[in-house]
Amino acid sequence: MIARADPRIRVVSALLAVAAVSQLRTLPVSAAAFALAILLVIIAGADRRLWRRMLHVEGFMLLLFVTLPFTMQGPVVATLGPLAASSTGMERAALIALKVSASVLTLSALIGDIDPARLGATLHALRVPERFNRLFVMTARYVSLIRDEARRLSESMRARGFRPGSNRHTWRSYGHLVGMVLVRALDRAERVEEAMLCRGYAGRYPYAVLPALLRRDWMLFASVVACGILILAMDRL
Amino acid sequence: MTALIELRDVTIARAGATVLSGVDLTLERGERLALIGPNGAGKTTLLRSIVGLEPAGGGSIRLFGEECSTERQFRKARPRIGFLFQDSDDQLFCPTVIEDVAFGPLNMGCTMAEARERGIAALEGLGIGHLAERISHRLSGGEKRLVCLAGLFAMQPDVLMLDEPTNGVDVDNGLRLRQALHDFPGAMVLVSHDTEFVDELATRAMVVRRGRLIAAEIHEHAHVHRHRHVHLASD
Amino acid sequence: MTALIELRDVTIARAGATVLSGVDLTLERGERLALIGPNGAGKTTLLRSIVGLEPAGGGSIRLFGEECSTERQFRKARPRIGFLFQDSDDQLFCPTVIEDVAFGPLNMGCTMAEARERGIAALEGLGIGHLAERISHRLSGGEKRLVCLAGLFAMQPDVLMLDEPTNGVDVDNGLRLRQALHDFPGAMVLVSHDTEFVDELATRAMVVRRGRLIAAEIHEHAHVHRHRHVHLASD
Amino acid sequence: MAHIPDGILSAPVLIGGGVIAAAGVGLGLRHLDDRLIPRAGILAAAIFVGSLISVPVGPSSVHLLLTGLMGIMLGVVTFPAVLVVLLLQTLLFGFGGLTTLGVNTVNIALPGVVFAALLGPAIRDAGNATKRAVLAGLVGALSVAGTGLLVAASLALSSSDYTPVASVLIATYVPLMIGEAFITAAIVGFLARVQPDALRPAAS
Ligand SMILES: Nc1ncnc2c1ncn2[C@@H]1O[C@H](COP(=O)(O)OP(=O)(O)OP(=O)(O)O)[C@@H](O)[C@H]1O
Ligand SMILES: Nc1ncnc2c1ncn2[C@@H]1O[C@H](COP(=O)(O)OP(=O)(O)OP(=O)(O)O)[C@@H](O)[C@H]1O
Ligand SMILES: [Mg+2]
Ligand SMILES: [Mg+2]
Repeated sequence: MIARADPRIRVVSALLAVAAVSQLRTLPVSAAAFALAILLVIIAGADRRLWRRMLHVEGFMLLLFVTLPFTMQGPVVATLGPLAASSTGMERAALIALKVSASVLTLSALIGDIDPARLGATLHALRVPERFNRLFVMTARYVSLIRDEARRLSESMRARGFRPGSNRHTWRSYGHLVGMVLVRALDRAERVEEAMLCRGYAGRYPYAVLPALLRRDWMLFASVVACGILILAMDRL
Repeated sequence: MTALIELRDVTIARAGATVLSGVDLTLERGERLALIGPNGAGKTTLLRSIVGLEPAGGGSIRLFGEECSTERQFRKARPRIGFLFQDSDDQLFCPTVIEDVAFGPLNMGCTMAEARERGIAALEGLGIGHLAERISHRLSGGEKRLVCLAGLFAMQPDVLMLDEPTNGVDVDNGLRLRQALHDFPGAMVLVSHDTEFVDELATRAMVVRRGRLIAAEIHEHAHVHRHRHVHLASD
Repeated sequence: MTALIELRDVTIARAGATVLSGVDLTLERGERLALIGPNGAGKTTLLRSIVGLEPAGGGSIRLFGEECSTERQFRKARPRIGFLFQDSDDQLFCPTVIEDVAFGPLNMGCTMAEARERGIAALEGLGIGHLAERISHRLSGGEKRLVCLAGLFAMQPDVLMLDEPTNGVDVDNGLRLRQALHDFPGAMVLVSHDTEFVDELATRAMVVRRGRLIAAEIHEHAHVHRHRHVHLASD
Repeated sequence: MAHIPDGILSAPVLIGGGVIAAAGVGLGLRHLDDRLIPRAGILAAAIFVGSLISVPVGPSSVHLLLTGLMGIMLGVVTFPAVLVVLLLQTLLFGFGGLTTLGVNTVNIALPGVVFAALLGPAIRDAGNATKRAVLAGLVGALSVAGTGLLVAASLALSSSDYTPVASVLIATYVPLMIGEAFITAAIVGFLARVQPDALRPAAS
């Protein structure tokens, strides 16, 4: 049902839902939000990759989870050598974990399966500034192409016996690799611009026209907004 | 009747070095002109300067009877010349195939509906209508080549300029491509290292060599070859 | 004496789809094995899995008598196998030619001075010593191909694996390349669509077709061809 | 390392970041005329790809940020380019970070733009390779340090509970500074030899 919804609605709903979650302050409501997010993922049809994404934590998030229990003041619940873990600190770490996970799940459920290369018309319809939108579309179009180029270059390095280590040869070689990727990217940029000129481009980028919104789309929007308002209200009362 | 493309005594330099000089070239309606020559001779450079991407240093370029020297003048002529680039990845810049194919017609002032219709027609003409909604950069090399060509056909150009159209195309897609080019009613300038392809399609040939463009002839005669051949052991 | 390369019942998948299965291949010292087959048959994939860039799904790969399955094991064998990629642009990444050619020897533990010396020697062996200080990115297609090959020769490998070595190479550079390969004392695996080149160089051939690797024979006999040829008008 | 997910920062920090980011992106877009969009977009894609490479530094390895380099090559267009890259990461990798897009854009782009504007002219005019390498390395290292400080500040401003974490966090940026300095120097050296034009901001 979500996969068939209008991409405009999905993007706006995701933004509102995540904004609401980010402002939660209490543990039980955050847990409820997390449960709602799981429900949403199930409705959307869970993707196996999603659970891997959940395990991906940024370095400093890990730092946050590890240090918060020991650095925040409060009743001590456990000691680890000279360190004392407070219950307030542990609650705070749990709160953050729930909110971050709920956000990641919500985003995955609502917009995780949209191909960035197809977002041009959607962002255009959402009145995103024209130049920014074209920059976005162009970048999305070329990321995979350039990634493949970079992959093949680094494979050629491996095939010639390269092994990375902490030394100048490695840093210089990686510098060459990224430098070559950039130089080739610049060449390509020039030729792409020429290809556009050759097909009569005169500064007006044509976007596909999106179909009108259906009742189904508005219902999705309304339910996401209602959930957002509900959890925020519960949180503050 | 005026020639479609007419170059008189054109000189072209790249990065300061003269690549071609004294180039005379005329393309008449219905002609299929092959340009052949070694690597780095300047074939691609010549095609680029015909559509004004590479400024000519001297001489005159007339497209469809009109003198072209400024970007403005070239811009008017470009939609009538479909230029297939040597590398397909440079030419497919829209996310989906149909958007890419409709890009030319849209620039020529078609409405979105008309442009899509012309795009679909061009794709179907090449037998690849089923690719319309695909993401363009996830196609195979041969499919990309055909989509680029469909993008040109959708503009309904008077002249096609093809820079190594058979590059990276496998047998099946190659057959479709040849058929489509055979059926194209307009004139054509063709760069290719694939002699069989050139022999089959071209009506006239010129050779780019040592900075010059020289007329060539296409003969037909029999040869006796003696060489080693690879056969499947089970043959 | 053990074989240089020995594949037993190897299966290779790419992006989930099986490309090759039940592959048996043995390369002995002094052999020049040609792999031929249509676009997308899996020739490049097979070469990549021999050096461990594409993990084999099943079967065993032995290089120089040692079983290879982990990245570590392949890493030890790679400097002894010079792999020429299908696209030269994917292989040249250092700013100047000499740096690129010296990259392999540097990885093998040579000092900078030794590596440069071996690089210069390899370039001169191919008759392109004059390119040493050029920016690698700005070479012509044929020159790039020869520089890539020099980068492999500088590692003094026991086996060369060449993926379409004559791609985009013009006549003059093609002659140098053939000569250098003729003179190379080690063994060779050769992928090419250029039948003349294969016929001239290979001692044995195999065909990749419909997911299988099949032995082939090389015959010699005469043919009569009839086709159209392009001649310079002045010839 | 510089990417703050949703659900951590307070509303004032989110809004403040959003406002500064909007100003920076707006400025960048004004410098980005039609002809420059392919160049900026494809460069942004290349830098995005470059930043996926993990470089060994001592016992650990770091992912590059390359924002100093972006500043040198793109000037103020770095703001929209970083925003595009973050948006793509959100969509492609599902790390989250939709509400923090503004803050993250500022944290990542601002130091690169500032240090490249200060040292860029000297890099382009540098007479010898060593001087150029040192300056480029400096831009790389300072941009990373700036990003580290801004990330720490975003956390500390959101809640005083985060202050201890924020100070530990800055220490974790040191290896990245080292790696980034060497790599930026190497890339700038490469570009100066192969394509010196590339060191001029896309918008000029
Ligand atoms: N971007 C460039 N900048 C400067 N010089 C260039 C550039 N591209 C090509 N050249 C030079 O211009 C000359 C002609 O190149 P061109 O690409 O037109 O050759 P070509 O005949 O198309 O060769 P090929 O068969 O390899 O495609 C070559 O000498 C080449 O070195
Ligand atoms: N990067 C890739 N990801 C997924 N599949 C791929 C990739 N590259 C190639 N393939 C698939 O693997 C198969 C074998 O490709 P391969 O490149 O080995 O063919 P090849 O015999 O070398 O063809 P060619 O003569 O065109 O070089 C093809 O069906 C192709 O679609
Ligand atoms: Mg060419
Ligand atoms: Mg291949």
